[in-house]
Amino acid sequence: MSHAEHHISSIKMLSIVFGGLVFLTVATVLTAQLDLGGLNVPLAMAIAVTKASLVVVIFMALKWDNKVNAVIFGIGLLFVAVFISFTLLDTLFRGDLSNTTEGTIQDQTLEEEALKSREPDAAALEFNQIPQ
Amino acid sequence: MGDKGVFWLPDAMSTFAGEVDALFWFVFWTSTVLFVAVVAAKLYFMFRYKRRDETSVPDPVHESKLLESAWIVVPTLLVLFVFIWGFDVYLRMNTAPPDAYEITVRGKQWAWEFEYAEGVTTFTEMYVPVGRPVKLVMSSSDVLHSFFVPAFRVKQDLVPNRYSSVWFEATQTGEFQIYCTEYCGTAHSAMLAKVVVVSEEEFASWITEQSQDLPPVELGAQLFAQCALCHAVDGTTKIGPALNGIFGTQQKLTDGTSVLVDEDFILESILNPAIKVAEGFQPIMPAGYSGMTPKQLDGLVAYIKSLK
Amino acid sequence: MSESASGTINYLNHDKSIKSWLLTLDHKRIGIMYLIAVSLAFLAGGILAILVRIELMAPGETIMSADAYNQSFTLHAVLMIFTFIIPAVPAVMGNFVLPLQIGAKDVAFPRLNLASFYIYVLGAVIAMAALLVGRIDGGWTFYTPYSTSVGDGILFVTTGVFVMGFSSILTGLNFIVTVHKMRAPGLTWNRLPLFIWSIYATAIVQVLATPVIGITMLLLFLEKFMHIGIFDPALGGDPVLFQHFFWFYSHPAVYIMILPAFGIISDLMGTFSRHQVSGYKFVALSSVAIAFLGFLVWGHHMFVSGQSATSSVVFSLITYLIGIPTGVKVINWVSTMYRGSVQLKTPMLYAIAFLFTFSIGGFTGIMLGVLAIDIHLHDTYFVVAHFHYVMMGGNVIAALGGLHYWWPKITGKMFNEKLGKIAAGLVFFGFNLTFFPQFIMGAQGMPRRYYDYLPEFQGYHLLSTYGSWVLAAGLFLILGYLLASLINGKKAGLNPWGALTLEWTHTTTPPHPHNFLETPIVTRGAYDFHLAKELFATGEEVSEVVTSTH
Amino acid sequence: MANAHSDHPAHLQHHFVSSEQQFDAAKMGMWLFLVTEILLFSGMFVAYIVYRTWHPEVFAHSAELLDPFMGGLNTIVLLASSFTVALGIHYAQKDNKKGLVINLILTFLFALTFLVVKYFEYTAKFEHGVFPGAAFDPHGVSHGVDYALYNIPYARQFFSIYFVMTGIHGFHVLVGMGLFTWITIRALKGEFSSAYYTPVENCGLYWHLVDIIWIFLFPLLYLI
Repeated sequence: MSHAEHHISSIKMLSIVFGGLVFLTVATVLTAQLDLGGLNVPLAMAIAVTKASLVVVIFMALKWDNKVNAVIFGIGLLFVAVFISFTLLDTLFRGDLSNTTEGTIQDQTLEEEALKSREPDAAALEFNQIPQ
Repeated sequence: MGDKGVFWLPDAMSTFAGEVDALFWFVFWTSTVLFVAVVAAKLYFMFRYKRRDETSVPDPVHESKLLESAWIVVPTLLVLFVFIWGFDVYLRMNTAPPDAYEITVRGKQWAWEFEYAEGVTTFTEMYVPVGRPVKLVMSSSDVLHSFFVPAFRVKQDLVPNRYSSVWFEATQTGEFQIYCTEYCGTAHSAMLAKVVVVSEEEFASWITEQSQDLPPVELGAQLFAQCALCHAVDGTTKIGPALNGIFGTQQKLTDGTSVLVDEDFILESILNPAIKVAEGFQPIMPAGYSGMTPKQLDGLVAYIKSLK
Repeated sequence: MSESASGTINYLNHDKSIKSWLLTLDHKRIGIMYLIAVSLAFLAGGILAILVRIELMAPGETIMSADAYNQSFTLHAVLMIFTFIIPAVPAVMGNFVLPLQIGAKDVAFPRLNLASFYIYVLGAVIAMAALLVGRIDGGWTFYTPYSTSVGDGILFVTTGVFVMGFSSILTGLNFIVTVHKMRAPGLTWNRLPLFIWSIYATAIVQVLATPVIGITMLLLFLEKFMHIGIFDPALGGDPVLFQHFFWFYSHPAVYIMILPAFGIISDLMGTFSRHQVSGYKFVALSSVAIAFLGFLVWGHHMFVSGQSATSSVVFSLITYLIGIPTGVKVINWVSTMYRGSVQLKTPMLYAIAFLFTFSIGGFTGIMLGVLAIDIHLHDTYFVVAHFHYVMMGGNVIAALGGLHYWWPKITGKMFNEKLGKIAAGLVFFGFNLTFFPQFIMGAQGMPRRYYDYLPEFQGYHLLSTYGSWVLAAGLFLILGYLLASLINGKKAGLNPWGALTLEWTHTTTPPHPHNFLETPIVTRGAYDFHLAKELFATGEEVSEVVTSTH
Repeated sequence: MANAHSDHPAHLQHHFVSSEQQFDAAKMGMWLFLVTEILLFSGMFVAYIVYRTWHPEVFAHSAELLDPFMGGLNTIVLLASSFTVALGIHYAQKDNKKGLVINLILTFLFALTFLVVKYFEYTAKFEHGVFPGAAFDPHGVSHGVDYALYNIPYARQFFSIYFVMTGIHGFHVLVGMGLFTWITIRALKGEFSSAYYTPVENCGLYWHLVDIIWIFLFPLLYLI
């Protein structure tokens, strides 16, 4: 029955990966202090994905594991992606037709108040008027 | 009524109701034809290939690739056609014309409130002019509700803290049923109202007549329409206690104490219904009525006071 | 192998102590314990359904108050969905049949299997405890903010659903591993019985979707008791987001409910037509495809909720992608009978009834998927009828077929065939009488979850209530003759239906505690009747346990 | 492993044909379980992403209240625990009982450290009224930070998500500590060897996943 010996990761390799993970953690904390404009979020996520991949591939030994397990893990991630992206299809496009408004009533009130405090005369926003 | 309708769908009373119906009937008849075909084939095979010889072991049938693909391709084309058609109608149903007459609709447990730009508010009846697009800007003051007029084929959820809207253009005058179709509590099924479709002239005169100032008791009587679901004025017990003749009496409460029914108590019961609950009743009255203006509250108190 | 032992020792009689049942690791006994628990849940949910139908015989108060009605329909739904339909076929028949059909001695993790039974019982008890606390209305969908504003009963129901979710996950996980790792030699994926394929697809959905109802229930719970503001609009939360969370599980969950039914129907069609199931590969793989696509369409429950039109359009389009493989499945089941040798025993009657009711459920599903039509039909009785045609007309009718089919193997006794046919007729007639009128009144505008209604709908409601009585009569008749068969039923043969799957050809009736006396070696597909002509050569019932298929 | 079947080792359950089959089945079961864990957390990630896309500035502002140093420290603590678990499995495969036990104990201690740091983070927030839910009412000044500045609309959502996410994660850490206690006792009894170390392997997989979740929580909540 037995076809292959179980893979044994060497201490050296595990140590190198651990070192890399610590390095990436320090890197993500430091880069987050810089103002990179729109790049901060993608960079932090890229580092997180790299770290997670190292843990999955080496520490969890998925590289040497049965392929089925990799497929299972991949399917799990795929469905997280489905959950996120399909929900965003709604929340990012809320109010794209006139049957719903984009913002909440609370947001509109806040906006009105902000306008009023800045320029009392400009606050003639009708209650019924829904900003599109 | 006018919306009893024929078999299956009620009569179409809005401009796009006919389009929805055409689509409905197309899918309905296509489905019926396919369904009858499947059932007929099933019944035929059942009897034609009935086991007559216990030893018979039929050989597998070689599947025809052409037939298999036809089963996939034809329905795919059919549903794509239906999808595009449905999408087209949906877009128009959800895009109100810019010149539509606007009415603000508020849903609350368990009443509808229709507020017109002219400062008029109604509760059990929504008047709209015929042949003119009407857009309802809706929100809920407590939980989810859903505004549904079968005759117009419109439906839209009312979400608290958010405006949603429907629009329609009525094609005939008459009265049509409004339902709440999102479950909203004890009296969900009683959260009904009517759309009254009238001619442009009638609508104009109705709105002028309504916008005059009313004496407090009459204003209260009008507002009471939204209370009448739970509170009777003829002594019968509904979801809540009857309100006639209670002014000035002592009311027993669930905590064993009793309280004098005066203006303050009535007002408190409207604003904070859960604090003092009449004996024998559940504390289910919603707090959603606290949003009324002081003038409206005064009117309501005056009306309840006047009930004998 | 000693032949003498095989006839006497079986999983039912080898140890009769109560402890040996309650602590059993045997998948067959666990299956039976599930059968009893699930039947009780069905009975409880059914009684509530009857009460709801009686209340609706006339407008206004008939037998109960609005609050009692609202709680009845809510509890009816919660019990039927979470404690009955979801575990019914996978946990009862999956448990009993799956290891037998793949030639395994047990599921991969027997202890986990027993644990998941007790977790299920615990969850069901917690959910029912809500009855004592009261005020659990709002329907099984728990939409916020209503659900967070009503009484504490919701605490028990959400906790119960949360707990039962673990049971469902563990069962699914167990089955996936079992199918992957425990198949008998020679049982390739192309030879698997279609019941296994469908249970496998179901298990995938159970594992992927159920955790999300867990987190949803947890958040709902925190929303109610800590006001965390994720779903409650009064605090800046978004109730529509709750609906996304809820339907991400609950739409795939309807595939947890219907996919196993597909498997049963495939087995019944093949066996009773004594014919290769038409389009085997398509039927097998489409179950898995439907399971995956089932995750991409949840938003079709939300066309009028206020979600963006963009997402409505995408969800509507993908909904059709599921309709097509499902439709082709129906055609394949029908064409399995073509040039077959059809025997109309009770289980097959249920399969035939299924084709009728499920097709109606499917076609009306297409209607509800059309954006413009759904706006009119949404939240009306049309949806109620569609749902019951798929769930009851699909799952329950198929489950009854499966129960009759495997009853001789499970108990070793035959039921009364004549009563079986009468009951099948009653169930079919009663079911259609109950739910078909609901399509019409729904299309006319009768909203769902209504305690009171306008008098013009009374005729339909009356028909529906009468139908529910016929349906109940049929179900009680089944209960009666099945119980009677335990006492005075004819002893069942090894393979009374002449099936080719391993539970019929390689085990005794009832099966041995370890299922197989020697590991079966499989050399043909589950429906390759033409390769097994020798089994049927005498025209007698197949009565010998085969030790290898050639 | 090859001759495991013939001499039928004690750990082999009757319904499996071989140790190999049992090991593969257990491991596959574990991976499936990990997928359910990922899906469980995905709900919180969805809530986070939705509210972040709606109110990016509120989330960026609220995140300032969290201390990236503490979060970073905890990240390294968890990474170290992942490392020791991997080492533990390495030693189990090499039949080195001592190495296995030491690494399991180290893992347990790292997990404990993580929770202690978390405890200090939580209490520092609670002191200033930063609670999940209804009690949310940031006030007071400490270390030059005026908490009242964070009492803005939708900050409640950020902190609710923060507490629920880290709370569920912390619960998983707690469960992990229980598992490692159990595994350490079994290891001390000498139950594991290169021929049978499935529970160590599976607990390790679970622990790595807890680590991975944190790898994502850290930048999402503390940094961006």
